[in-house]
Amino acid sequence: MANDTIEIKVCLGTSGNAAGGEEVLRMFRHYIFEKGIEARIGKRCSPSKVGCRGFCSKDVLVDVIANDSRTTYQSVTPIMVERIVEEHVLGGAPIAEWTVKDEYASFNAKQRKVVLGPCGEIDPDNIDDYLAMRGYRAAKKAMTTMTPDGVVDEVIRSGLRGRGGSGFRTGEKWKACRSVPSDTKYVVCNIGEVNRPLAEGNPQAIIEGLLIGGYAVGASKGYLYIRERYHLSVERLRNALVQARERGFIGRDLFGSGFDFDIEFSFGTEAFICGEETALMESIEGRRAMPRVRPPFPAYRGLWGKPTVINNAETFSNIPLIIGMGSAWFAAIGTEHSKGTKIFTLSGKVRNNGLVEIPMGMPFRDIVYGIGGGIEGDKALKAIQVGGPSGGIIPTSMLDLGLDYENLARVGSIVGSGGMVVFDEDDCIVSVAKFYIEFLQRESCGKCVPCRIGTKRMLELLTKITGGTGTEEDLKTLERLSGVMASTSLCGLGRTAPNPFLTSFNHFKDEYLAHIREKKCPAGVCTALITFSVIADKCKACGLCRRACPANAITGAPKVVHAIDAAKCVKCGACYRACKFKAIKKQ
Amino acid sequence: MSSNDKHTHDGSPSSPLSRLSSLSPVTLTIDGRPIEVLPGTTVLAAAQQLGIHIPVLCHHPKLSVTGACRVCIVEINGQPVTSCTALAENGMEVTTASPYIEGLRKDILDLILSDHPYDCMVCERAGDCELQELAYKYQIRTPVFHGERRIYPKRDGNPFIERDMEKCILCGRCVKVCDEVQGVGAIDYAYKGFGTKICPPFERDLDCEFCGQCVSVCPTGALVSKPSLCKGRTRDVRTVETVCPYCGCGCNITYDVVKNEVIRAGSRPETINEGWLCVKGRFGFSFINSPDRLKAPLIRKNGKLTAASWEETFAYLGERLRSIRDMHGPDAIGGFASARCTNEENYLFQKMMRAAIGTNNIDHCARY
Amino acid sequence: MAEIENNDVLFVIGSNTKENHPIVAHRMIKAVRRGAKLIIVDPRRVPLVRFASLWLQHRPGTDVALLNGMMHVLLAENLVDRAFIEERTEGFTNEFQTAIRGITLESVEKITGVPKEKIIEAARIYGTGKRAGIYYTMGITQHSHGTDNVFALANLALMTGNLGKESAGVNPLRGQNNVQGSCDSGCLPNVYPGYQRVTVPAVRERFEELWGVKLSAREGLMANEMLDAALAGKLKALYIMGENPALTDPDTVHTGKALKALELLIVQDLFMTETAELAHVVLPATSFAEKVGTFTNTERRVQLVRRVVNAPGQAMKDSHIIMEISRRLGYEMPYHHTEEVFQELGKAWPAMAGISYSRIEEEGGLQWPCPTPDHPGTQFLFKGGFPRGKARFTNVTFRPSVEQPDSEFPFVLTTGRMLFQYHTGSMTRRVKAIEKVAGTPYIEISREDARELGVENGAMVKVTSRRGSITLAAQVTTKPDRGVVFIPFHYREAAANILTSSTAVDPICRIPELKVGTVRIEKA
Amino acid sequence: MEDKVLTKILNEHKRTGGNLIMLLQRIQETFGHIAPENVDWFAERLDIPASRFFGVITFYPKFRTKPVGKNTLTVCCGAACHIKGADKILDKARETLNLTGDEDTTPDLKFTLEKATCIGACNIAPVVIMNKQVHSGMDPVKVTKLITGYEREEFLGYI
Repeated sequence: MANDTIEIKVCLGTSGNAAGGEEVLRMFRHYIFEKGIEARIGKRCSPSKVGCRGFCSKDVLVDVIANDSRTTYQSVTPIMVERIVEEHVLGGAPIAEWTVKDEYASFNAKQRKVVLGPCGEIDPDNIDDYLAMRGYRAAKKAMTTMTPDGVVDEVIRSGLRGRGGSGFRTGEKWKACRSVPSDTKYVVCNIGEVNRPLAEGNPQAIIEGLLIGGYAVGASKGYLYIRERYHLSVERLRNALVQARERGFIGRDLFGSGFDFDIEFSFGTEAFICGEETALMESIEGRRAMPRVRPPFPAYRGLWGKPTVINNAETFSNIPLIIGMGSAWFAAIGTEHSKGTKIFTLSGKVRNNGLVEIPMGMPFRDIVYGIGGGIEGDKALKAIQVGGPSGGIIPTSMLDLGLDYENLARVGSIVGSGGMVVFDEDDCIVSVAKFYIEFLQRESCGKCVPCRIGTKRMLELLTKITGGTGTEEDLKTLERLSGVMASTSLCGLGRTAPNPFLTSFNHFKDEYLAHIREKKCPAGVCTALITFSVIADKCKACGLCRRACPANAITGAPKVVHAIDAAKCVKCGACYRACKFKAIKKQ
Repeated sequence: MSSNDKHTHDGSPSSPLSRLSSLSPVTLTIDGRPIEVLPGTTVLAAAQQLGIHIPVLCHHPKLSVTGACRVCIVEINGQPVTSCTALAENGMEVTTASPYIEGLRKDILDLILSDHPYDCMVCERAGDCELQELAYKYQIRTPVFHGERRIYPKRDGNPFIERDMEKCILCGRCVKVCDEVQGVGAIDYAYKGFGTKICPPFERDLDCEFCGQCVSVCPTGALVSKPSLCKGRTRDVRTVETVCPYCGCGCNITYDVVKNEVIRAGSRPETINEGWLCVKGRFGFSFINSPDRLKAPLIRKNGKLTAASWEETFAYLGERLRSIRDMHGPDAIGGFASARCTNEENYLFQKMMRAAIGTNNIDHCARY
Repeated sequence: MAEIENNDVLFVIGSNTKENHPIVAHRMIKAVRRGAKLIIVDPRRVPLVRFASLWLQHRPGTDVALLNGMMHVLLAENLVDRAFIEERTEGFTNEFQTAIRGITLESVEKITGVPKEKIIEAARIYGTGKRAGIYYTMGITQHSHGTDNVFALANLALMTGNLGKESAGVNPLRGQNNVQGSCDSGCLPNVYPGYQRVTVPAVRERFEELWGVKLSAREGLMANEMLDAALAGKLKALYIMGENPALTDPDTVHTGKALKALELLIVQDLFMTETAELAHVVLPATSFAEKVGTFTNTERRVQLVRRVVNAPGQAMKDSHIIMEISRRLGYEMPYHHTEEVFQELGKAWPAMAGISYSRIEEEGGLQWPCPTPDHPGTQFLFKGGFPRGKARFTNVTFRPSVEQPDSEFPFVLTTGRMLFQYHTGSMTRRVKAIEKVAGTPYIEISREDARELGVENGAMVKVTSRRGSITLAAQVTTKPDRGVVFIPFHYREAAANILTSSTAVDPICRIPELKVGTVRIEKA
Repeated sequence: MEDKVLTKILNEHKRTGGNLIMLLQRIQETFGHIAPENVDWFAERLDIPASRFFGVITFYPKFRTKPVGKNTLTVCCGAACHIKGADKILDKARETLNLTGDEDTTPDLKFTLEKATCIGACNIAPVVIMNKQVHSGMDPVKVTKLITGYEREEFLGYI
């Protein structure tokens, strides 16, 4: 970047936004303008917004690039802006105490930011930023130098697999769709919740990917399917579409190739099942998102009965890279059967929650302890849940497993669209499984029997177990139920719905049995199975717990050791949290 | 607006896959028996051609495919697949009733029954219920799975159709028949997940054409005809086939008769009306047993219609008609035949007018 | 009926098929789902409109103008089937063509109220259809120019070669279960069974031989003529079997007077109908469920009616009653069972000769003509040719309906049926469930008119014509256009036919103009 | 008056060739909720059975048939938020808003509380959305402050 400009990049993804990034950016503009900074230092200053940089727990992140050196500030608030402008921009001296710490480096070190790369660098609302980094070159290359079949072959050679649920080979899907003769075809980009950072950070890449996809399969209409509730994503995509249209990247006779392409929004409304592609099509057609029977597959008979390719935004974002840099470049990343990178939202009990992109095959240990910076509060890692609600639970013993499609399938999980939640010793695995089943039960569309009734029965049984009335027979019933659901459900949701139970039961059988045989919740989560009591020799009779108790279950007086009346206790844990002397025992 | 919004899927189960493949027949093996079928044939249909029975609940031969109940599951090349949705392909190896498959089927039925009232003893459809039949066949006495059941108040005020949604297994046949065949769409799926329910908009009372097609396709006791309630069990019923007395469509009707009373109307699927009826045909039969029926001849005496014997009536009529004919000529007498009487009666009527009375003054209300 | 499914164009005019022939409508819907184009011509937004590609909402009684307008487009855009016209029709003369070409679409638009673009589109759809079928009912026939309407439809079909092949043609849908059969059986004043004219000596001789008696050579009177004759004192006795003219015939006041003028009125029915109440002798008959016989449906399919239950009380089979009366008149008709009568019909009319009860049992219904026991029946008529050799174009010009709205009677009234009730309701109104949902008479009024009249949905209104007035509930809907109202004729308590005219009739077939009258509406 | 607004929506719907979901979104945007009378109005004019509208409305939790509050507070209950205490935030919000039983809207129509399955902001869990603004790293105390701030129509932050 030119040396005569000072760039200030404010992280303004959903996370930066939530942390007050808009205000931070406004303050930068305000000070730079008010104090006539540009004139005083003789350089241009360009404060701009950029997409998510991933390190969301320390938002708002602000990069100041001056004299070829980049300084990243963390947790910036509007009141800090004036000093940054004064001391750093004007004075040339970065404020060390506010800059990111080592953890930021280690957070980034193991990542391979291929798709996310531009997200923290370019202004998502400015197509010129995208063009400056070779944007739309891939589309041009495809349309002017490659045949549609050539594009399909290139994608097949790259080994790219769908970044959504089942990990189907993208190129093969395209090939099938391409092979069906039809006057009308569609390409659909599903922008799910985990794709939001892409839509917010680099919307043009999604559009370019969709464009290339349309060219490859012979579709002249593309849909951006997005929940209307993702306001920021919608806004940025809308803006991106307008700009792309203005520059002639969408419309008629693109790049002089004779290929016409138009993109439209289709606004869905929240429903987890819309991640299933046939349900998604129902939603685009304006109906209840109940999955259709397959076959026919969408590639043969999709939207309005026409051949349709559906991929998610991450998949499409990979396309310009594959076409632009070549399939060989892409295939060099990852493992033998799982190529490229995968984006995850790392959340839960790790220190660094955030958005991460890793090369396929990276061991979980590197993700949790390297990128994630270990477990919060130095507690012990218990398990990692990957692949969204219907994914599986991976125990500590499998920390060295490489994350790719095959390995996850082997342990009963899926890559899914990219959720990764880390649990520590304080989390009860039965409750976690119950949580996911409850979620899936709520999101089941209700069409087929195994999923509609099966998830309900599973939830009831798990509730029984966490409530302390479960039996070993119930575990057998759960297993039997899981078998029926996995093999007979209509769509992926129902087929994978038993995963949270099956994988957790596989790896944490003892914990289940403790709930059943000993009526104990080892993690101290299941309220029906825990008791609170005062450890007499630790109690300082301060009265904090007594005042915190909503049920008046605690007796005691100043200087009199307190006691909890088990009959009155509602097990809310208020006393446990209130006690400063660790004198309340939970077991 | 896409036309799809107005009326849903075209209802044809054929897929472009089948249209793409050449029209040469497909050969597959079902339970070890080879069979050749046309491309686009489902595995279920192929099995039926071989006379192999696969249980179904949501499938209906005249409606589009749903694939919701999953009981028609079979093993295709080792994988469990619903046979109503799978299209026959060359070289397929299908097993319809391995212990594995039968086990899955039983568990699915078990799940359905875990959310179904156990009141078969008072259910109108007992003995004529597809779910009961399968529960019996698979010997499900006490379900393995059990838990909360959906409980709904019954409060539909319409006079034709009783809707007991607790017995509904959400097969969707009623929704499809209402939309695809009848073109009404009075009911649809509402809510989702375990709470999914088929109901009229905003759970109002059913307000539709009341053709009762939904009742005729319902596999359980969820939809039954109100006028027929408690009028008699299937076992006591005698069925008679005849033709509907209403409009000119000439629908075939099968009446269920108990003693001397028609209690229910239905129709066979292979008739010109394909088994479908309208509200008049399906529910409009009770006039036959109406207490208002004329039961004796009446002659006006002193300005009042008074009951008379047939002998007296015929004698009177013979005398009166003869005297009018003799006095004013045959053309002073006229006759209206009826578009609601049989061909034979009309033939006799005109023959009487022409041959016995001697006039061509005969007409009927074809013009109204 | 099954062939409806294979139409690629369905031209439905003057037929509320979905309500009056629900089962036919199923097939139409199926055809639409398979991609057929459905054109509906109706002054009301009938339920089938939901499935239509095009709906022409014309003013009641302007069918001829509309159809001629369509033909004008067909000629102008050369969408006519020259080969068919050449080979199988006559009368496609210069004169005929000039008349059609002389019409302007602007004038058609003015008469019918249908934008000309829609007329052009309808003509194009119909003209380019490969298997275009026309379906109509009383909406076409019950006019003072009903015959003209039918001629115009025939012209339309002939011009495009849509006659005498599968899934095409001009198809009237019969309103009552056995209208077809009662016509076939000879219940018409001018023909014997099988449409054989009473005035043709050779025909008459054949029937005299068959029946063993001398027959009258004079054509008889049509139903409405009989009523006029009764009023004039010329007709003294009337024997009515299973009909209720007191409610169905136009201008019921007039009908009532005529029936009361009779010396002898014999009514044979299931119930004490409005007509039976006026009778001198009432004969309790049996319903279709209590006897054996045949019905012939709208597609000429002869089907078996079977005995389901026993008749109540002393109710007697209609055939017995007729045979008994005939005997008392000195003419014996000794039949032992019903099929003997049917066999005699076959002897009288060769088209039925090949049908027997046992064949119907085995094969299901059979469509006549079916002349021999091995004949499969005939799915559609005029395949090889038309009975008169070549089909004839008949030049028809638009004639307005007799009554036109004016300041005194500003609304056009059109009458008809609705789904739940049947005819005069003597059957359906005795079904409790049906009464519950459709037990009250109503008049359909457009929103705009209702607003102007200050009438709310459900409010009572008084409807008055030149003949009389009735009071009934207003149903404010989007069905009829402004200025048009609709009343179903099923209800005795607000009999639509009190309002209708008995003098406005078609000059040829004497059908009354029940589809267009004028009324005024006031709040009741 | 309302007829005019509805007609405008209808015309726009016909012009843009949108689907039922988009139409319902538009109705909800305009009126805050989807009233049965409005469904009947559109069903009649579009010749789409009202049952289909109802089916769609009840499938997607976003659609409401009863009036909603001026402010909508959405608590994300996805997995990441869940393990970081979304339940407690939800309970606290219900308590602060005085909502009992199945109610989700305050009687004064100021607030509507809803649950979201997962809004995809797992990396900043737990989150809530007030109207369109996402708030990250929530806890029961912050949610009370957020609600009170909006109640007084002068939310300044979690001071």
